[in-house]
Amino acid sequence: MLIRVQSEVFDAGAELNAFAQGRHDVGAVVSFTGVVRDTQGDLQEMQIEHYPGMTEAAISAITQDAVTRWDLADALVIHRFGALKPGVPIMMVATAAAHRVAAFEAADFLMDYLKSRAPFWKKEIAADHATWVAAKDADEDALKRW
Amino acid sequence: MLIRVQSEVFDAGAELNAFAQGRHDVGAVVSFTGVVRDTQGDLQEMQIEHYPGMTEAAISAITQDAVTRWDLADALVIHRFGALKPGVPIMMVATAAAHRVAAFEAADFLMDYLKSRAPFWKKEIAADHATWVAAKDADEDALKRW
Amino acid sequence: MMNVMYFAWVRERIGVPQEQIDTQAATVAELVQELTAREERYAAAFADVSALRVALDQELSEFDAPLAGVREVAFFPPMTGG
Amino acid sequence: MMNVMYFAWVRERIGVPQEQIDTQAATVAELVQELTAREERYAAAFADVSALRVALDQELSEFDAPLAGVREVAFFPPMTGG
Repeated sequence: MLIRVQSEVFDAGAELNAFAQGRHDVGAVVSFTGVVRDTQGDLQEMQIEHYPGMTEAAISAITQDAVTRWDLADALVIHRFGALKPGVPIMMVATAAAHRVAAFEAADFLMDYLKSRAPFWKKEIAADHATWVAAKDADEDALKRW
Repeated sequence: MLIRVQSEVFDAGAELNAFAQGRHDVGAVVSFTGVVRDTQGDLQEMQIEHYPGMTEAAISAITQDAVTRWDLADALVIHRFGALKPGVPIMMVATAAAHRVAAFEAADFLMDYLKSRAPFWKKEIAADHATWVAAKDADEDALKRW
Repeated sequence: MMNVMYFAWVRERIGVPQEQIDTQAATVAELVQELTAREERYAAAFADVSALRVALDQELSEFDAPLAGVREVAFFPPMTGG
Repeated sequence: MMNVMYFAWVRERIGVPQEQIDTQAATVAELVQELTAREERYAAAFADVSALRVALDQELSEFDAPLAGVREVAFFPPMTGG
């Protein structure tokens, strides 16, 4: 289980390879990469605030839960904070399991929980406005699936 | 949409990065990597047979279906054939979409369909036996989800 | 003349990956009957067609499908890709 | 003395990321009332507590939770990570 909360850029492909390599007991690796999306074409940057200490504790608890529930061989979570440019990765999750159903479900679960239970807040900075991203009811509802 | 059927090794991380880079309209990238798993600890290699021509046509049809149905920005499928050693990637799928639900569902759908509708057959070669991998009822049942 | 292909254990039982077959069979099922009657290795491969799949000109099809106009028939077990 | 932290727009409205507060409040709700009565910027931040979340010693909690033994309280809007 590897959890990193950092301001530095990360290389999703290199992280995926390091995570997946040398495992003979694993048949399925799923990754999710969240990318800064420029919906309106005017985004200058995305500022990500977090709650140091609580962030790591919350991510660890959620990830440990996923590993136990889906009997994962391993799980990875990387989440950035600070000012991010459009098109760069915000965060990634990876899961490794014997079979594909467990790897998919666990990654999906991790994303749902990280989205609404890990203490991060996003603010979009454009030329003429700065807006805190609002949580969606759909994101809270998604937790009821699990 | 990128589809490759090949005997050569591929680098899942490099493929993921090439697939994800430079997209400002995409917020979510999901990847699945299928790895040769050595369940009993005696696997020498996995031989993958395929039906040239039909393979590419079937994968293209399934992928096009996923792109349309989930309004994907892009999709990637790479599948190897030939003799593969334990621990190496057999195939990968990647999906890029505005939001995570579409990216996850489309990747999950692609895997279910590729597993049961793309003409590949796996044979496990161990020291004392060579066994064609049998299709599972669960894999056929999984198609009913979509 | 029709190109008939075999994959995986069907190929191993019949002993060749493909062959040209001169047939008047109207359906896949008739072609299977014809081959089964021919030699033991075909009978062994086609003993349980419920365990087999068939593709006509590279599209998955059914055993009661007509063969008129078809150039390539392929027999194989359920796929196990991914 | 209690360490009280604010994040995202709660932080912006109150104007500081954290502060030490000397309080006898028995619950989170009482602390919110106390702060709201203090100054307009707190009243603005806590106008609608249904739009807020609270963590006690870095664990998500509820507004009716007791503050006995708690060293750190954090107020923030619903999280938007991922």
